[in-house]
Order: sequence, then C-alpha cells, then structure tokens
Amino acid sequence: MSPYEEIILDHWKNPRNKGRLAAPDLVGMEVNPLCGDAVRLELKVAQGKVTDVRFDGQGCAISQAAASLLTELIQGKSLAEVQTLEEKELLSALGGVIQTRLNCALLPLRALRKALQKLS
Amino acid sequence: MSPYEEIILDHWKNPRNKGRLAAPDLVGMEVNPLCGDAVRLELKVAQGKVTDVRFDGQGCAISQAAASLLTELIQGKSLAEVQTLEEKELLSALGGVIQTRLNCALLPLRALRKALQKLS
Amino acid sequence: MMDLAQIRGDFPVLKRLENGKPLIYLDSASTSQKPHSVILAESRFYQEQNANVRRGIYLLAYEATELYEAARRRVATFIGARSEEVVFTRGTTEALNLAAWAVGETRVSPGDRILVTEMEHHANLIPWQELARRKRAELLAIPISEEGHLDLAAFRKMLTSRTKVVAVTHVSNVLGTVNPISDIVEEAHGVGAVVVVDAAQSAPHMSLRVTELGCDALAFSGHKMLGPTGIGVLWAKSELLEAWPPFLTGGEMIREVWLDRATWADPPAKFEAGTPPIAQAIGLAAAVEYLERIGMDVVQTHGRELTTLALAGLQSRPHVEIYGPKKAEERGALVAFNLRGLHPHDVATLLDQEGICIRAGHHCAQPLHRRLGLAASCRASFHIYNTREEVEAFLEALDRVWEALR
Amino acid sequence: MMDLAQIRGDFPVLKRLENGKPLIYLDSASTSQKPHSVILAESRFYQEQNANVRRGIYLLAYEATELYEAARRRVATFIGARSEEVVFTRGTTEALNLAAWAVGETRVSPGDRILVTEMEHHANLIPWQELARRKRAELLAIPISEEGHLDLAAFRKMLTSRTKVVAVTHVSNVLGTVNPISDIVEEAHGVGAVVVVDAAQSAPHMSLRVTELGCDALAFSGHKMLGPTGIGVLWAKSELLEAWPPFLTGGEMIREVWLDRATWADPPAKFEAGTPPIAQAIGLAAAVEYLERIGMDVVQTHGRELTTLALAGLQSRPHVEIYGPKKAEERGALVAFNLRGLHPHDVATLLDQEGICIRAGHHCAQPLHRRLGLAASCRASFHIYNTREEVEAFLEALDRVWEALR
Ligand SMILES: Cc1ncc(COP(=O)(O)O)c(C=O)c1O
Ligand SMILES: Cc1ncc(COP(=O)(O)O)c(C=O)c1O
Repeated sequence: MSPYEEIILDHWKNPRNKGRLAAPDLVGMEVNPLCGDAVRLELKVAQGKVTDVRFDGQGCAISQAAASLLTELIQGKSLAEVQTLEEKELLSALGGVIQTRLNCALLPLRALRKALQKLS
Repeated sequence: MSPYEEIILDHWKNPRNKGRLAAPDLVGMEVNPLCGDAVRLELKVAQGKVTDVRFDGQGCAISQAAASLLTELIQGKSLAEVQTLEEKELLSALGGVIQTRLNCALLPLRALRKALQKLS
Repeated sequence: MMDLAQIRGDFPVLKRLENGKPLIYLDSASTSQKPHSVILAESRFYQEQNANVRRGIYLLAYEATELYEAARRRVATFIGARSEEVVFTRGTTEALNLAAWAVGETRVSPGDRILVTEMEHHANLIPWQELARRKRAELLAIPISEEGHLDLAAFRKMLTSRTKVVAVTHVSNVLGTVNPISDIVEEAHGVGAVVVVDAAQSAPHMSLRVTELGCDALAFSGHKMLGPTGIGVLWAKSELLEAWPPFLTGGEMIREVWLDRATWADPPAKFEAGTPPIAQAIGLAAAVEYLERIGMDVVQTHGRELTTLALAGLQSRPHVEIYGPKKAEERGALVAFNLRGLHPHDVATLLDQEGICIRAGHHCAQPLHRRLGLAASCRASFHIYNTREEVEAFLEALDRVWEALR
Repeated sequence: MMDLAQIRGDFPVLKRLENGKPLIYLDSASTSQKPHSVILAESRFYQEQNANVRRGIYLLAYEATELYEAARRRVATFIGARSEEVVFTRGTTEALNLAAWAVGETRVSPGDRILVTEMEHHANLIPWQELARRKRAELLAIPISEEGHLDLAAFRKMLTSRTKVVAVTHVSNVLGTVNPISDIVEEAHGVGAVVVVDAAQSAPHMSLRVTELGCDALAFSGHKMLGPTGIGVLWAKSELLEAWPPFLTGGEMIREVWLDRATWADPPAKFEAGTPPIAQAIGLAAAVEYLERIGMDVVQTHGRELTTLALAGLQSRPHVEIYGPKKAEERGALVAFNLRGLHPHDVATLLDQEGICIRAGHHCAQPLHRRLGLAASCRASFHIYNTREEVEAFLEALDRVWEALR
C-alpha cells in the first residue's frame, strides 16, 4: 500500500552519511515547527568541492530519506553545482514525492541553503 | 404615501404638553445612541396622581409623537395606572407602529419608566 | 461596455421585494450585496473541500490550504501587494485595532503624537483613542473644511518629530471625500510617521495600488466589496509586520511553545491566531475575481455616474442639504444629505415603504456629525448593481416624502 | 434511534473521494464537516436577507438584525445561558484572547497567580502567558497524571488568595480527557478566582449547561460543531461582561463618541466592534438546530461508541501507544496515538492513500507533547456522521501501514 517509492523506504531504513563531522566547514539546520522534523547538514569543503558530508536529524521517513539522499547528491560535487541544485533534482532523485508532503522532502534542501549562505 | 397614521403626524406637528415644569417631582430621560433621538419626561404628582406632565426632546416623528401622546395618556392618571401602562397600550393609541421603528415609539415609555424608578 | 442587466442577474437578492415593491438597495456603503459566484464559492468549499488549513497533511486539508493561500495571493494582487503582506482579519475594524495596537507597542511613547481626522469612522478613531490613553500620547484630529476636505495646511502644522502615526480614511463614509493619501504620506514620512489607511470605502470602488499610495498599512472589509461577512484584510509593509508583535495569540501563529513562553511564526501567520475564516477568505477571492472581471475602472465610473445623478438631483431641491464635496469626481459612490426639518429616520422609513433602502443615522461617525452640527443624516450609496432608474426613483420618492412630512 | 444513513446524506462532502477512495473523515476535532442545512442557511441569508445589522431601519436590515439576534438566542439556549451573555467572536481563539485580556485589565496585578494546565491547547495558554508578562503575574500549569488526568491535589496546593484566574480546557484535544469543571470551579471560587473554560472540544459533543458547570466564562468555535468558519462564542457571566472593558473598539460597540473619548454600549454589543460575522452567526444557529434535532445525548453516545471501538482496536495492537484515559467514558470523541518508531506524518500519509483522513502533528499542544516525551502524534476524531465501519476500516488500514513501514 505504500505511496513511498522504494528509494525513500531504502534511504529511510538505511540512512547514508548519517552522523556528525569532526570539524565541518559549513553547517545548516532546518526545523519544521508544525511537526518537529529537523535536519542538520554538515559539509567539509576543499578546493571548491564538497569533500565530505553528514546529516543528522529526526522526523518522518520523507524528510530523513531526502536528507540521506541529498548527502549522496552533493558528495564530491563542486560548490557551484551544489549551489545551483534545484528542488526538482532532489524530488526526482527521490522518485517523486506526494504533493501533500513536499515540505518534508524539501526540508534538507533548505538546511543545505542555510549552510551555503555562509559562503556569500 | 405615508405609513404614519394620522395621529402620529398630528402629534408630531402639534405636540401636546411640550416644555418643562417648574418643579417636577419625577424626571426621566432616554436617548437612542444610534440616532440621537432624545426624550425627557417631567411629572408632577399629588395624592398618588399625575397632576401635570411635560415632555421635551428631539428626534424623529415617531419618537416625538409618541412622547406627546404619552403625556396625554398619563395626565390625571393614578400612579398605579401609570406604572402598569403597557407597551401595547401606547402602540395601539398611536394607531400601530411599523415594526422597524418600534424602538422609536417606545423611547418615551422607557423615559417614563426611568422617571418612575425613583418611586421604588 | 458593462451589461447592467446581466450584472443585476448575478445578485439574487435583487429579485426580492421590499414592502411589496421591487427592492432598490442604496446602502452598499454599509454592506454590499453578493453575487452568485461568491455565495457559490463558499458553499462549494463546504460541500467539496472543507478541512482546516495549515494543519492536516491529508489531501482534503492540502486542498483547503491551497485555496486559502490562493485567496491571499488574489487579494494581494488586487491591491498590488505581496501575499506575505496580506493578513486576513474579520474586517476593517479588527484590522485597524491590530494596527493601532501594534503601532503602539513598537512606536508610541508617552508624549508622542497620533493624528486622526475629523471625518473618521469610529473604527479608525476609537482604537487610536485607546492607544493614546494607554501610552499617554496626544491624539489630534486634522480638521475639515466646510466642503468636507481635509485642511492640509493645518495637517502640516500638526506634524512634529513626535508625530508617530497618521490614521486617515481613504474615502469618507459620510462626506464621500477622497483624501489625497500620497500627499499625506509624503508629509508624514517627512517626519518619520507611519500612515495607516482605512480603505473600507475605497477598496470596493477603485483600483488600489498600495505601492502608489505609499502608505504603511491599509485595512478593508470583504462584506463591502461583494464578499462575505466575517472577513477583512490588513495589509502592511513587511518591515512593519516583521517588527510588530502578534495581536491575538494561540494556535497556528507560533514557532515553538513552552509552558511559560512562545516564539512566533513569520508573518502573515504571526497575525492569524486560531482557525481563520477559511470559507470567507475563499468567498472574498471570488468577490475580487468578480470585480476584476468587470474592471475596477468600470466599477468606479459607474459609481461616479450614479453619484453625479444623485448629487444633481439633490442639489436641485432647495429643501435638501448635502454634505461633502459638490463634485462627484471628488467623491466615493455615496451622498449624505438631509431634508430640512425632517428626521433621517422618518425619511428612511417612508422611502422603505416604496422599496428604497437608504441608511439613516450617524453612520458610525458621531464626531463628524457633531462637527457638521447634525444628530444624524440620510445616506444613499451605490454599487455596480445599481441603475440610473433606481437613482431617479429615489429622487422622485424623496419628493413624496417631503410632501408627506414637511 | 438515529438514522446514520440519513445523517450521512445531510453532509455533501461525504460523497467526495479522497485519493480515489470513499472519504473517511476522522479529523472532526480539527474542524467538522457541515450539513446542507448550515450551508443553506448562510447562502439563503445572502440571497434573500443580506443587510448590515443594528444600523439600518429599512425592512431588509430589520430582518437581518432579527436573524442575527435570533441566532444569539438559539446559541444561548444551547448552553443554558441568557442571550445578553453571549458574545459572537471569530472563534475560540479570539474569545479566549478577549477573556484573558479583560480578566487581566480587571483582576490581575503584579505578583498575582494565573493557573493553566499542562494539557492546554495553545489558544488557552499563550494569551495567559502574554497576560502574565504584561502584568508581571505568575503563570503556573496544573500537572497531569500518566493517564492524562489533572492532578487535583497539586491544583489545590496551587490555589492561594493571589490566584485570580484558572484557565482550563473542558475536553483535551489530544488526551481526550474530560476535566471535572464543576469541582475545579468550586475550589477556584473558594479563593475568589474566576474560571475560564475552553469548550472548543466539548460544545460539539455534549450538552453544556453553563449554570451547572458554574464557570465564569466559556469559549467555543462554530466550525468544530457543524457550523461555519469565522464564528465562535464567548459566554461570560453578566457581572463580568459589565465590568470588562471592551477588547476591540470601533462601530456598533459605542454609546457616545467624541474626538477624544467614547462611552460603551451594553454587553454583548460592547464586545462586538464592527460588522459582525452575520451570515456565520446565522449558520451557527442552523448547526445548533441540527445538533438539537438529533439530541446532544445521542451525539455524545454515538461519539463514545466509536471511541470505545477505536480504543479497543488500538489497545489490542501491541505496536500502538495510546495517550490519555483508557476508558471511553472519561473521554471526548477522539484518540491520539503513535505506531512505535513511525512518524505520525508517514502514518497519516499512508492512511490518506486509503481515503482516511487523520491528523498528525502536535495538535497545537506542544507543551503537552513535550510532557509526553513526543514530537508529534496521530489523532483520530469522530462526529455524528462517522460509522463503526469507518473506524474498523481505519484500524485495518493501520495494520497495512505498520506492515509497509515497520
Ligand atoms: C481545545 C481547543 N482549544 C482551542 C482551539 C482553537 O479553536 P479555533 O482554532 O477555532 O479558534 C481548539 C481547536 O483547534 C481546541 O481543540
Ligand atoms: C470608512 C469605514 N471604516 C471602517 C468601517 C468598519 O468596517 P467593518 O464594520 O467591516 O469592520 C466602515 C464600515 O462600516 C467604514 O465605512
């Protein structure tokens, strides 16, 4: 009966890059006050590239799977690429997200943008 | 075209007992804040009877005609009779009053009741 | 240009009789009538999409939230604003209470000056009186001329560095005067005062562009612009909404809550505590859509045409006294007047016998009536569904009233 | 006894599909659905009687005013009150803000004590926080037991001669707990404190008699009791309404107004500034009529039956945690719960795929959720149009959710 794509269930049950970095260069944190979902992203940056990334958080399957998947999407990418990452890329990487839950899926992206703010 | 009974027009154009008394025994005043209509009733009382009465005021034809007519209704009556005077007596003496304007017609009666309050 | 017969067909109440006569409704400044599309928008919401907003994550609630937020966007576009700056309230009165309270909390100290005008509706007067009392500030009223225009020279003299706010109506609901908001704003901003505009009588009748007006906050009611009762709008600049503390507190306006304290959501949610008037916001959006389909310029022209006719007719009758500017171009779509020696209530009752509804009283502007030396006045006001024939019928009936009661 | 099929036929939204499935609406505690008669009452008003109230003296306005005041009388009878004691507001939230503000203005001084409870909805918590801050008073929360009952022994200890007000919910919107209002009132009155009751969750489901409850003020919303959005009620004892200053100011709540000051009308008008939610009050009266026709006892019994079924079904599933009293007789018609390890949002989304609408979140009770050690919970709530089959479908679907996500 699940409307959740396999990829969401997979990332939710087996989160990638979950945890903290020793000395992150960039950190972004977002909370959805309506449900308590929280995502924290930590990035290590060297020579304009994301060399390491971790997420931490709690909440629903969608927000946590999206955070896990997002770490994979940006790992090793140039900051320029990461900065231009669009909502729809994340959503399609998740195999599509039900409209009533877009907010959950986009929470990690908002955390990423907060982390990147410190660059500009 | 007038929905006003002749008696209302008559009392409005030729008010009875309008003015003030030199030394009234009872005084009652009522104002309708929505339209500014005001009626003041003054009574002279001797041996349990209304021996003299005056009204003063300003406002619409109905409130002023009702005040004028009310002075005639209570002139010479015993206080007991005046105290039990009912709304419908005044209204029927006026030949009936349109429902949207009952408040105007009853304003003088409220002034009378205020005046009588000082008795009890 | 505008198909009046078709428009009239859109308003079910116009089929009703009043005292056995066809209804001639000339009290739209008090509340307007509603077209089918507005009535339907509300009932369709209840029949097909009813759910609470912002809270649920099921589809029904998602749709309800989308409709509610789309209504906000439509209203924002209607006044040339951004939707984050549009707060839904019950009406103009609540909106002005909110603004007066928040301006007070953020800008007014003892000894500061608050300006209103002699022509304000109680809704844009008493909240400022209460603020002046609470903050021990000084409340002054900009005077009006004999013809009912604001005395701008006097206004300029009232502006000091301690003048913190100017609260002014866009269109007077008695005089009809259209006030020069952008001029007032320019002067007020010169001393750092904010300008709060009561647009209850302008929003229903003209195209509003908050950026062109230049004011800092603006309030209006749905029910006067073909929309439902129970809904209104406070627009304010983002900087103000950010700075203002919330007025009502409770659910939906919070970020985090502990037993002893709470933090607030971003505007506009910060100012919408509790379940909002959801169906009414959707109904208001339908009213805006209806008005926009006709075109606000057409709406204004039509109102002006009827007002010109009414003004001319009233002026030609020597026993009629008119209040406010004599030219229709300087007015909203309404005329207040008196028949010499007759009480407005009697005039209104006699007109009502002929099916004609006008307002009689102080129109929630007692200080203005006192200024004009009146206890009350009659007022005829128009909207898009009124016709020239109705105005003529009103003028003729007025002659019969005069004959009957003079 | 009660013809459920016929009742369901009265609610148009129930014909709708949710994600392709028949809609099973289990979120009435957030907002209820509306019967035809309520939707019709509003649209009929707009179509046939629309005018502003209290102002006009023409027949149309007279009829509108009569309908509005008849609505007040009907609501008053519904709660066993006198109609002068019934103030129309936008909803519970506005009503509680008004009460908190007015109690603050008339009874609370620095150092005084205000009591709330750990289970309050934000609407009956934050206004009191704001009051405590404004008056430098002390705000304390009556604790709850593990099963979600108020700790009355702790409550008694909190009562001192400085305790001025006790604000308490009648029925918790999360725990479902029905609080012993008359006991609380007796204790509170013993020290001279007034009791303000949040009846948002009780008014829709049980017969309320304010005189039997004994409280001093009580608030509820129309939209949770089959009525429209945009309308609610504050009931308060006449002595209080007489003593309280107005909360919002503007038109219709005044006696006399000068430029620098104003005097107030008598209650309830004193508390109804501006054009009220007229159509919505009339719609609320239709909702009350609908509920009374069924009978509040029948409404309550039906809710209890469904709650019993839901409680039993949830309790029999070891991976389900339930919050609040375990017996349906001690509850309103709702159950909050969690599936072990699953986020309420995921549960709600998966149920919604089967057409079942439940609420997931903190239900505007963050402090209570913190007290329970939760970020959020699921909540199923019922009203007169829900069936046993729907509750069973919900329980079965919950098993599929568990299978899919565990
Ligand atoms: C217990 C309780 N109090 C207050 C409220 C607030 O009601 P409203 O949002 O209608 O103002 C609610 C509903 O959300 C509630 O359940
Ligand atoms: C100029 C003006 N301001 C404010 C108001 C108050 O509007 P509402 O009663 O909708 O709050 C009105 C209407 O009565 C008005 O004409």
